[in-house]
Amino acid sequence: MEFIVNNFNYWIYVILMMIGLFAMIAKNNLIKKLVGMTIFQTAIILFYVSIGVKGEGATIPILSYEQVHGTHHVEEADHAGEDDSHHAQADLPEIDARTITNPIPHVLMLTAIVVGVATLGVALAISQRIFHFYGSLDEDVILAKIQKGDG
Amino acid sequence: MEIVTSIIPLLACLASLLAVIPIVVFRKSPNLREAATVVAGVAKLSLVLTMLPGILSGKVYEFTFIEIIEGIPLQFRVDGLGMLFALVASSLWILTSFYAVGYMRGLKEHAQTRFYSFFAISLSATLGVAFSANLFTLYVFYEMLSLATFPLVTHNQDKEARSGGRTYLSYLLGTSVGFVLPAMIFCYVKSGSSLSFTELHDWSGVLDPSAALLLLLLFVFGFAKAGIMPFHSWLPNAMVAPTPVSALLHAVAVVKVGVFSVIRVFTGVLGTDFLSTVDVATVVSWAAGATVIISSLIAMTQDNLKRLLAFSTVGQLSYITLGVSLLATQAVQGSMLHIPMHAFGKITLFFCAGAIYVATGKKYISQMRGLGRAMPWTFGAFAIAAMSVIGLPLTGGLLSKMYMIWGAANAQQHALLAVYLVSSVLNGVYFFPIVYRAFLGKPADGEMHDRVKEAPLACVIPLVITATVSVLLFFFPGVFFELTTLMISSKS
Amino acid sequence: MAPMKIVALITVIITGGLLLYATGDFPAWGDPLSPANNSALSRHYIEQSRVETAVPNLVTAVLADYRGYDTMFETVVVFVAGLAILAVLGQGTSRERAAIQRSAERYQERDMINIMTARLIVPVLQLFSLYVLAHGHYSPGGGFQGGVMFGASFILIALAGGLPEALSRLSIPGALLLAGLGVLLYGGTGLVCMMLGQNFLDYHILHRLLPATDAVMARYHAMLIVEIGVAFTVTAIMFIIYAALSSRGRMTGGL
Amino acid sequence: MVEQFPILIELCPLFGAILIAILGFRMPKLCYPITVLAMALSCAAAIGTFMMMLASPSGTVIYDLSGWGRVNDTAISIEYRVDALSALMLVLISSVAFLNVIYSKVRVAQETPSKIPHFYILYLLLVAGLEGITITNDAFNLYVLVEISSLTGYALIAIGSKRAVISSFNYVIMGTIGASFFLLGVGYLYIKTGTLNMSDIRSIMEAIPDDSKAIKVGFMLIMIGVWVKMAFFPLHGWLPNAYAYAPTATGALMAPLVTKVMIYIMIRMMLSVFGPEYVYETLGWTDVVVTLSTIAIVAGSFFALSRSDLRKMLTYIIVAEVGYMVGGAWLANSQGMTGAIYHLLSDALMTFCLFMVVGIVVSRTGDPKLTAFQGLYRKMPITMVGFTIAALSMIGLPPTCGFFSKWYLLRGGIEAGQYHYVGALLFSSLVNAVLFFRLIEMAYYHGAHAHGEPIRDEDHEQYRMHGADPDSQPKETLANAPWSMLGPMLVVAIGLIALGVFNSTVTEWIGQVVANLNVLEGAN
Amino acid sequence: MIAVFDICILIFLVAIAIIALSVKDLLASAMILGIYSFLMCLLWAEMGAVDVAFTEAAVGAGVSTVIMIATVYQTSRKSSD
Repeated sequence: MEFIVNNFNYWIYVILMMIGLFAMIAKNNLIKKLVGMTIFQTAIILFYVSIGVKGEGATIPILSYEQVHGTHHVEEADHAGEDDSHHAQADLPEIDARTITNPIPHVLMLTAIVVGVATLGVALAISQRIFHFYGSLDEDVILAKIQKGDG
Repeated sequence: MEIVTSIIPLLACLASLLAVIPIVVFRKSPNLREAATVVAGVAKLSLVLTMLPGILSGKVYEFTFIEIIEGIPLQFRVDGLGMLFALVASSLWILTSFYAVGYMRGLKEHAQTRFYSFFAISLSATLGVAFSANLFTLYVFYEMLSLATFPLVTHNQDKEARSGGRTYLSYLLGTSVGFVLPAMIFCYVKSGSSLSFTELHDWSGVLDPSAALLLLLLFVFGFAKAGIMPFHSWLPNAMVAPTPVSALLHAVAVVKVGVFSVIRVFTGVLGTDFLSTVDVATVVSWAAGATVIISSLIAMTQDNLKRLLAFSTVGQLSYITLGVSLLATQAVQGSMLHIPMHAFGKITLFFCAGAIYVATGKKYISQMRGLGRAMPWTFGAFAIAAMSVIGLPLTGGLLSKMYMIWGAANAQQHALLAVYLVSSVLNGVYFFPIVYRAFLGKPADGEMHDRVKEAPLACVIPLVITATVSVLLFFFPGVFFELTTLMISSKS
Repeated sequence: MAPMKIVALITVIITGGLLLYATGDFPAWGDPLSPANNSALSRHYIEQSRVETAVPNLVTAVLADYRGYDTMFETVVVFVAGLAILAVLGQGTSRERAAIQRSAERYQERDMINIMTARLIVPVLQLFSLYVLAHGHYSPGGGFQGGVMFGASFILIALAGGLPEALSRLSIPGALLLAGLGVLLYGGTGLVCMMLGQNFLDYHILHRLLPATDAVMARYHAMLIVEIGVAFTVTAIMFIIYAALSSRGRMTGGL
Repeated sequence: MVEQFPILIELCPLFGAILIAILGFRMPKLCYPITVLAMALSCAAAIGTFMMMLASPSGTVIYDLSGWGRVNDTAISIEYRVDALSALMLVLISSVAFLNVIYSKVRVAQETPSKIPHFYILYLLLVAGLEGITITNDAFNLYVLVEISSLTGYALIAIGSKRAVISSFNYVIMGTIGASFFLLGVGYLYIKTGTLNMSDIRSIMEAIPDDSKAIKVGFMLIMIGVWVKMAFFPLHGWLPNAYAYAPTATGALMAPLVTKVMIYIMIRMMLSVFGPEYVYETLGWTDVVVTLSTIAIVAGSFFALSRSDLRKMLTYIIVAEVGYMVGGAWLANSQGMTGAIYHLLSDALMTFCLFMVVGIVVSRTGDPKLTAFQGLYRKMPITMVGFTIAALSMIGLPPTCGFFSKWYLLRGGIEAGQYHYVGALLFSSLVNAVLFFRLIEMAYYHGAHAHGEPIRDEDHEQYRMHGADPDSQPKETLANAPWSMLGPMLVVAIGLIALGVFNSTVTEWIGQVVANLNVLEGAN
Repeated sequence: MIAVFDICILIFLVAIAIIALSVKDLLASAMILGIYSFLMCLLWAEMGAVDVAFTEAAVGAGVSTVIMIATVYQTSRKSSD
């Protein structure tokens, strides 16, 4: 069980990614290729998110009010000024990095999701254009038309 | 050996390149344009001549532009062999210029400006090769020459010219890029970043015999301008060019650049001493020997005069390669001497072929029966030049051939010695019938040579001069002889 | 297309095998002491960002400040996507336009229920998206999520009332302007930092411009500014993407 | 302001794009001047950065975004790092992009009249992406920038003809696979090192045992990713159609730069992230990759031979040239790497020049086939001068830069004993010779009067030299292209020769980058 | 416990991915992809990646699905495979 839990995420991400990759290469329909592409990209995101997980005791990467501002009042902290920021640090409660999920993969994956949807949008636009020109989204049909047209 | 840093080699090389500017500027007035060519030729020859006394007294002129790759400068260095070649090329350019004027005007050729421009560029490249101080510089000018002569070869622009040009370029570029370039880099890597002719040739311990053989073959076949079979067929194909081009480039500049490079490889790059220790040069000797015999045999079957001359050239070039590959001192000296001797002889023959074409429009030997009586000067010169090429007494050709035979005997290569002798006979077999028929034969049915006159003076005078020089070289080979001796002695 | 399938299968098997082979070398899933989780970088973000930026949501802090440059390009990616789609689909010829007009007619009769529901949902959605945007420092969310939701509200209008209905509220040129302004807001914030003599996107110097802030709070507020920029762009581009794709670039009809 | 040069390279095109987005749709006339200005400034900033790099004692310039700097020797925000390699690439990219804007003004107005603002915005952002790739020192930022350049690239290709759209779709699929593999590879590095800064990855990796499977697979993924994106031979399928059918300006920008930038990423990853010891010794793949590149060169050359479409032919040459550079980089010696980097520069310029020439020819003759070149020497002499120089460089004849890059690559190949690679290089040079001399001959002689034609009048000849043939197409279509097209082309053609003549200076700069390779060789 | 939940979702994800790729109706495929995204988002939220999950819900399940359906409407619903 331990072994499975430790690696299951990584196995599944590989499987999902391969499903997506297979669809991207082998599927005939352009939209299906894009469905595969989406699965492919989310699989990578799953991989990244899995990197940042820290066991069951860890919380989400958002600190509590006390952790940020200490036990002081907000006004005091705000008026502390530039030089006192180190001073304020002393009053802050200790944070155990092990209890907070690693934020870096999350940040990266936010960007990756955006890139994914951007790519998907552009690809969909291109496939609409292809449909407009060739009247089909099936690669076979399109290739046949190209061959006929270009001799 | 005293080294003089001097800009003269550069100027000599540039003289013809700069001449392109006035040639193009004066494209509308043929007289000025051709005057520019001649002036540049004279300037070039005199620049070369100014270095001659120095060279003879044992000096070496050097000029370095920039270091182009680590350890390899673009550098000129004039030594005996370079001087010899430069002297031949630049003096013949002047004569060819006159001849070209006569020829081109006689035939009312098109695109003459292009012709003269590229002609001048070719000469620069030739001198560049002659003066190169290292293999890299030589390679650069070698390629420049291939490219600059391409428009000349394809001058006629018809289908034949284009296919000839295609063969020409594919053979020359293919071999130089495919063989010489890797061989050169191999040398560079193995020698520890140097390609200079004076620094290389200490190869013992670096190259084993098989590597040396491979390198040697890459170089010898890579410099396809030397025309060793099977990389010779560009030469007959290039005969589609106008005759002045054939004359200068394919009897003098281009092919001699080929053998010059081969001599450089033997003497400057791999070194005769090293080669004699590994005993691989005989492979080249046999290839050259075979080329000599085969080309002579092919020449006998030719009816087109220029093609015949082309195959004769292939054979004569292989003499030089054969001579240098024997590695014996006399043979090497003989092959160096053969450069000017053959140059003067062969250019005369081409001039004659051109003169015949200008005067009568005939290209084939079978049409030339009895023509000698109508054109005595031309065919007289032809006879003398043929003698020189065969190597008969009273012509310069005898001297160089004698040295090569002497070398072959010294090197105990009796079979190769036989090659020289047999081929001389063959040369005689294909040249004499031409002369004989021209003077004594009867014109073929219905052909009349009554109205035939000599070609324009601009054509005839140069060929008479070159024929005379061929004879004079027998009596006064002094300068050339000294230059080659200089090379031999500096080596040993 | 059987050969393609075989090629794909072989590729997939080899790649999958490689990846599975490498998983054996990974630290255990959820290990807080794995190199990635216990790196100096990660610890710095978790422990120091509260001091350096005063933003509780670590993801926002890293996204908008430490890796703010990445996020600017993320915004640019969105911007590029919108423009790319417009460029690819382009303006149709008049004949195409007529054809789509005919096929679009069947969408003309809108369902009353849809429209009324949309009218109810849209304000709530927009308000919530503003909350998501503004509260991104303290809770999940931020410019990107808020922007998507705001864009979605326009998409909802288009779905319910037809694309022209939505376009009358946010035209394509207007949306492009908004998108440009969004990137400008982000890049401009960075540029202002540069003009004040610091490196690009080094927000702390902005305390000279923002009243009543110190270096830390300048970062805090600047992050909000750039998040608003992100939201502008994302709102506009999400709507553009939908508008272009649902009408094949003709901006008429709609689903 | 001086130390802000690195970021200005990036910001000029970015803000140019924003400006066009805000103003350009209302005033399309402004698009072109804004783009030219942005590119010129970017180019100036790139040169400034180059100067900074030269002046800096360590040979590198670090620019820290967000101003966090390093804490405990860990980069906590994204940073720029400019060394000789990236500085050269930056100058190359920005100057090619700048010249291409000028060159393509006429063509953009002809080919995509309704999409001028779109075109220029995407163009600027593509350039920004490419420049960012070469300057950033953050592996994930690199991915984002790769995606920016890809997305803009997809769109710029897809606004072309009918065929361009379908090839663009293939490009999307292949590009996404490539970029995702790269991202995954970065993830594998991250999981083992916990950082994304490339210099930090390198220093942390030194402590990781060499036989780490994750690192090995991560390296493999990154390599496959960039190989897909650079069209390394078996993965090249998307490239020829995409570049051949793209609009002229797009082709002229993307063909020289995009594959080269991907090769830059490969070299950067090999040298700066994984380190030569790891790549060449621990992995021991050099023989395999060099063999692959040999195949790529030979195959690319064969395909190029069989094409009758001009741009198709050039695109297959690009495929072969990618083989040159991958092979050179994997020869595992400093000569090969120097050759690869030098070829990166020279090949970019050669390809650029050729694509510009082909763009001019196709736009003037309207014929995309090789036959378009027939008789062009008389009709478009200036264009043909540029073409000849670029062709000579492609073949590799001195003194053009193509010769010297081949020189270094061959030297590296011989030193490494990879003779099949040497053979492939020579073979490809010969194929290029055949390809280009076929064109030169066609351009030079076709339609020319052969020897023996009645016209021998000298004056007539002059007329023919400079004017159009009376019996050929009408003069106005075949007159020389406008100077806005010819000028940039000539500049690049001169650049080809200049780069060749000053090759030792350039390789001296590159020397710093490959210095650690020398150390490696010394250790052996 | 949470690990079991995790494993269930993961297995479910694989199944849904395969279904999304095998249905011949593209509209259905797009919808199923939306479900896939939602499951993914659930999984990420469970893993502590709340921001990523939020984004995926808004983008992957929302906008992506909508634009995919829009494209299916604009082109053709049938797929040969």
